Amino acid sequence: MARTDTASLPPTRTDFRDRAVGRLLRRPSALVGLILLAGILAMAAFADVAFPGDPLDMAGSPLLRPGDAAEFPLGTDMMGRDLASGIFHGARVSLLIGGVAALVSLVIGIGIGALSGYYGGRVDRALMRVTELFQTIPPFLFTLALVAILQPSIATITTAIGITSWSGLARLVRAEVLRLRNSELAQASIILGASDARIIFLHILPNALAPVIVSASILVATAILTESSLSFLGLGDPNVVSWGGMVGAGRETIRTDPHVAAIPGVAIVIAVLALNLLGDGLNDVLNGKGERR
Amino acid sequence: MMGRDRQVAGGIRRRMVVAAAMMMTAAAAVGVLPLSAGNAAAQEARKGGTLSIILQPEPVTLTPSTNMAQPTQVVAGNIFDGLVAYDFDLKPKPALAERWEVAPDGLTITFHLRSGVKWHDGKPFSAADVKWSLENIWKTIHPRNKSLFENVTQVDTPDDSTVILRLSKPSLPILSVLNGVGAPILPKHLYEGTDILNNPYNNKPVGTGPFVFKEWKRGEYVELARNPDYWEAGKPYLDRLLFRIIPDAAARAAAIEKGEIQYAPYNPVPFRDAERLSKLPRLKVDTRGYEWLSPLLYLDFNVENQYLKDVRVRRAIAHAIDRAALAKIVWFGYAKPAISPVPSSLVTFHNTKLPQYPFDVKKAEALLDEAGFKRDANGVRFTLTHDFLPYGDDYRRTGEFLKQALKRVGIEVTIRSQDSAAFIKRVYVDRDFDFAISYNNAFPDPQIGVVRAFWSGWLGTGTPWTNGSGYRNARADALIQEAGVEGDPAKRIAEFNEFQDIVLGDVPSLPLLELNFFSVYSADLQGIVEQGDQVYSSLKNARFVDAPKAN
Amino acid sequence: MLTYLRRSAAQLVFVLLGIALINFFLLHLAPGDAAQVLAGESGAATPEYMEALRRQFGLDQPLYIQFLRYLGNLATFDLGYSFRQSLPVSELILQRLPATLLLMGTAIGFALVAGCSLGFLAARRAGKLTDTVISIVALLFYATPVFWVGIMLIVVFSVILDWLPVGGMTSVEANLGGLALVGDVALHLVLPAVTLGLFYLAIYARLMRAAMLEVYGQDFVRTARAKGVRLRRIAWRHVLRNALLPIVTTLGVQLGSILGGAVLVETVFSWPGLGRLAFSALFQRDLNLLLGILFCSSVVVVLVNIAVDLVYTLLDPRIELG
Amino acid sequence: MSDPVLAVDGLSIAFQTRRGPLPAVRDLSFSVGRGEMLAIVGESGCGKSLTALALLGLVPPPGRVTGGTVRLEGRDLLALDEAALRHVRGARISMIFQEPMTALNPVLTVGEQIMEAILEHEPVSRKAARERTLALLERVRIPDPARRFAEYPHRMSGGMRQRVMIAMALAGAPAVLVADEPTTALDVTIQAQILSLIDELRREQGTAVVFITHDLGVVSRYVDRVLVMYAGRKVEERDTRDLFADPFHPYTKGLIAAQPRGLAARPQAGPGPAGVARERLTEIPGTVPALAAMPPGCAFAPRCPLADDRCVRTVPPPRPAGSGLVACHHAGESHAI
Repeated sequence: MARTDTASLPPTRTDFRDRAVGRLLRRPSALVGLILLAGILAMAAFADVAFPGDPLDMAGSPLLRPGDAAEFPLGTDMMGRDLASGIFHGARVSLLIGGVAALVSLVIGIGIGALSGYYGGRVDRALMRVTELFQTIPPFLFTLALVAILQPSIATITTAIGITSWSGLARLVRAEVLRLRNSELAQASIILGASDARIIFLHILPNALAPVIVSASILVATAILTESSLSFLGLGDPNVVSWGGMVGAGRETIRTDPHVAAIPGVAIVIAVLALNLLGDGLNDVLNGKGERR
Repeated sequence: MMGRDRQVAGGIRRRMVVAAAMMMTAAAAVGVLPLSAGNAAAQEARKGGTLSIILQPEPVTLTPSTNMAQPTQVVAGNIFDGLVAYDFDLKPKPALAERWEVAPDGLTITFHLRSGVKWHDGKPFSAADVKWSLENIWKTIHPRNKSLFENVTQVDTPDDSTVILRLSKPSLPILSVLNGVGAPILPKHLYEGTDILNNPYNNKPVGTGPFVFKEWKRGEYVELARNPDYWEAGKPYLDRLLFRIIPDAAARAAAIEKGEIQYAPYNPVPFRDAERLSKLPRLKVDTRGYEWLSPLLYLDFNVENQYLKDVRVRRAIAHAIDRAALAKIVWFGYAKPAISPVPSSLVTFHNTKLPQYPFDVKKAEALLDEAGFKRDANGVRFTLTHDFLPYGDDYRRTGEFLKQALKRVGIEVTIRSQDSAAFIKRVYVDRDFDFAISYNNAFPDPQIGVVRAFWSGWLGTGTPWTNGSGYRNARADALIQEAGVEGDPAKRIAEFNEFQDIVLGDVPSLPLLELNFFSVYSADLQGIVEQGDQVYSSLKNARFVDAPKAN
Repeated sequence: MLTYLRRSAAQLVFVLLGIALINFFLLHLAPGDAAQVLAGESGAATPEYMEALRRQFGLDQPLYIQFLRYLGNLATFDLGYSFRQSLPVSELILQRLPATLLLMGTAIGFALVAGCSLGFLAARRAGKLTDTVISIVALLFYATPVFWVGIMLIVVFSVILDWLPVGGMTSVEANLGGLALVGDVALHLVLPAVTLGLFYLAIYARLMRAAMLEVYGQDFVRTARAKGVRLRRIAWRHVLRNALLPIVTTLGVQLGSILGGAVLVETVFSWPGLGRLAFSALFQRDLNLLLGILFCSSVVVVLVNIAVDLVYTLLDPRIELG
Repeated sequence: MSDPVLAVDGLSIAFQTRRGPLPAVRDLSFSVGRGEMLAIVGESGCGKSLTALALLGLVPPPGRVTGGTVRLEGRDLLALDEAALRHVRGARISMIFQEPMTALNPVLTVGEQIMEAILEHEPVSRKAARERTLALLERVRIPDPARRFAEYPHRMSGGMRQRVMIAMALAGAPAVLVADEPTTALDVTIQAQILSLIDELRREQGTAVVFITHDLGVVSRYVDRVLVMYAGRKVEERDTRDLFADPFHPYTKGLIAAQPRGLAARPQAGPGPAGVARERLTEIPGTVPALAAMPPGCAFAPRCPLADDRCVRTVPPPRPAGSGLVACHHAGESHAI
């Protein structure tokens, strides 16, 4: 596209040669997101060191408030379980649920989007119909149904969230692939007789990565939120500690001992916030929006 | 804050007084002496007013003929009268039946019905309705009564107010289930010859009770109005009952706290909130009114499981569970440790001289070692999967408590969570489980609610809340059969004592706790809890106490 | 236009068939059936009683016959009968639909108006304090679980401040009518609609801000400035209208998810809507009812998407239906 | 030349960056008289478009005017605040852009967009504004103005849209029209039509025109004077005829040499949008230096065949030469080449 030279001239070319990472680190919001996320990851990594032992263990007297007892800095829940230990161990499970669910979504979404965009025609129409179908059924209701039918466990919850949240991504990938399929690079490969898979994986998908990475961060965040909603409705996995599960367990005492639900709730908010801040930052950087102020 | 609440409540009450006055004007036409609103206010307890009640979950139907679920019964108890009602000692007292006699051989039971009672549609109530209900409901589709009434061979109605039951063998427990929901009497003229399960009146019931069905707005409320022709003069006091459906526990607590709801039976809020609400001067928390139910929480072991088939393992688990701590921590004291499958509230049948399993971790470990299940390198003897009754967080937490308790003796427990349909299928139909929590109402006679968990006759039928453990014991089966048709009360007690001794020795099913349900109600209500089957009975005695006020 | 409608109809039929298929078989995979649930809730049952229930529910038929029968009914716009509730499914849904539409409509309306306003404001003050505050608040709303927001709003506005009712849709005990009833419903609507709306408000605010900034960077804004148009007028006339386009698209896509969110909000606020009905139908294995609700919600989603397309053509003259 | 309508003096524009300002336009001075048409020519990145935007006070951030004055009819525009500036834009000075598709709002009819330019400046009724808009459309030779009035931009061809842009720019009868590569995106035939339309309008109305382009050939037939920019500085400014006949600056020479047909306005040079592919001067080796890597001396030195020590060390000051100015240490000797 032709542009006036002012548009092409701005500093992107002359000033900010740095790599995307550098640019990312220079945005305050993305930096905050990264730091928060790093903190959560560290909590997950060092849970066993910081809080050895089973976080489900009824370690103290029930419903201690934060500060009541030195060995339970964040207090205990109805069953006398250590909330601080739960938060650390829960970071693992929540991130795992978020990450794996996002991964499932990514695999399905990218697969369907890529096939649809690359082959077009009947394949596209069929796959897009399926995508529409998944967009039409209320996703949360669908997730609920799947979890209820498969019975709640960490595996089924994760899978169900993944299965029901790929439709937006598929559309996004499809649009990118449509755009890139007509690019010179892809066309050249087609002429050179490269296999479809090779073209898709080597030439098209890597170039469509930017929006996918951004969506992935949001998908992780949404999965964590969805898990907490499922737990609220009583569909959590009782064998592991997740933040959502902790909020769910604390909702009965929300009036009397709000900290039991509030502390994991805050953890969820922070995690979701961090992922979104990071996603925003990635979005700006990867889409080459430069500094917008 | 408080002042504001009082004012709001006052506002509502003012409206109710006006409504009451209008109601009484209407009542004047049918011969009730109208009282002026001013006079009414001067009385200590007054007539009129709307009582908002929590109903949770939403009932399936409003007729208690086929559905024994709590919400149905809570509403239906106000619409249908029983032949009798039960006092706090579970002794029957007159209702539709003014008197009754049981022949010494137990083979004839005669009921003398109250005369002049009318159905809500104006048709007279008579012995024919009782006979029809017994033959078409109690003996057939009623989920609980079938075995109690199966020996009734004939029902005679010599006149409109006499019903005579003739039995081939005695069935003493009959006298324990004759209230409005235990043995519901439906209007023959509306049901005869119809498909009872699909009769439209199931959802707009017509009874003889103190309140008349008005409207069921699904997802919102069920509304009942005062029955002006009720046989007990002057009752009910209230003009209207509004059963409101509020699915979220926190919202229920808030509604009760605010005074939007004045009566909430059946554990309407989490225990912790009950504790909090009980400290508010405007509210009362009451565990009376559930005596007729006698709910028991128990643990069913699948006796076909490779570990649990060994009675030593079952006993070890029994010793590993601190039931007092369970009652205190998980059930917030709204329960007490159970020592027998027959709850202590069934005073006549409850046996205290039974094998006991006090909390004793060492003994549990010793029993497990003895059974040959030693701890491995990780300290684990074996792994079991636990299914908890999916009726809310209390049961889930009970499961979590068991998990931690058994971990201490080297049994690793995985908790499996599922919805109630899946639970019932898994435990009672597929029997694909290791051990599961469940609860049953015992009712005043073990025959009704207790023996079903042990009788081998239920095996293979896939019937919920029956023999979940897969227990078979010929002697226990024989005792159950004998007690069912025993006409001599003393002999029955002996039979049940032996039965308790056997099943507690074998522990196919471990009694955990006797649960105490609670109700929350506004302190300015009187007559809310008057009898032992109150929650399944009517609110004909309930009334607001007027604190005289300037407005 | 005609082709468009025909295509929409085809899409609708496909979607409905898909939903029927997926859900019917999925739900039959679920362990336990309605008779067991009902028997379980009854606290007692006999095999004869359960057999009677199954016969009544049609559960004694082979699966494919149940499915064909269901499809046959659908073709005649018969959603079937909820044996559990002893009412036709269509009647149950019609009872609840207005409440859900009212809740969803208000929530979306609130989210759209407030979200777009905030996004608009943030974009016009991009980089300033207002923008930062709006962006942070939006992110917080976005990141906070809906049910948590709901419970907190109840605690603050109903219990502590006593301004609004705890839940439900009307003050039944007050016997209101006419205008008073409308006002009463409106009062009951505030908290659930705000709760449901806040999440979407956050989305729209963020989207609106991004879209506005995107449009601000476009050439025609520079043209408008070059011809001396006032900044305020540029914002309202040139930028806003173009920035609304992605919002409208998102709205159509999100409709389904809003109904899902309604499950939580309706539960917390005892709102007598479809979301809660679907939730309980799921656990009661009331398949006819659940299928019926999913059906209706899909129809609503497809219909609203048609409406969205129409709005889109009004907003963007470049798009033509066809 | 009488009093100039537009006089730019010492204009400097810089990009504000984290590492300090990066000058993009330095010390630029020129003026245009009534009815005169001046072309500012240079390669992409030389600062010409930035200059054009600066004339209307529209330099986009992070760019900022760092010095100089822009006097329009005697008033310094750079000293005006946004509100005052707004009254000038579109009324006394207006602008047309390169890309007529994106420069028009897709969701408003062309009529509305032109009317807006009138209504924003004059207290006239919508009816009067509409009539004037129709007249303007007629004026820029859009057939069937009444129908086109209600048309959306996407329904029009590129040439038609550019006519709309011109009509919009002329709505306020401005003293100065800034045209930023108005023909670059158009077919060659359409290019000529648009050019002659602009030429005709300035003759009829006496509007001064500043014509920004990278393509010398396009303008040679119409413009009175040419200003050549390189790396943010004016390197030569001459009457058109003189410039083409005898370019002084080596860069100008390169530009002229790059024209396929030498002096004359290019005749039909093949189909398709011209310009983009030709924007880089292949005749002159090398590229425009980056702003951050500007050499201390003559910016053109690295590419200049004549460059010597002096060129590398000091910036050549502009000095009078022929009908204008040139900024080259070797300007005197250049004839020798």
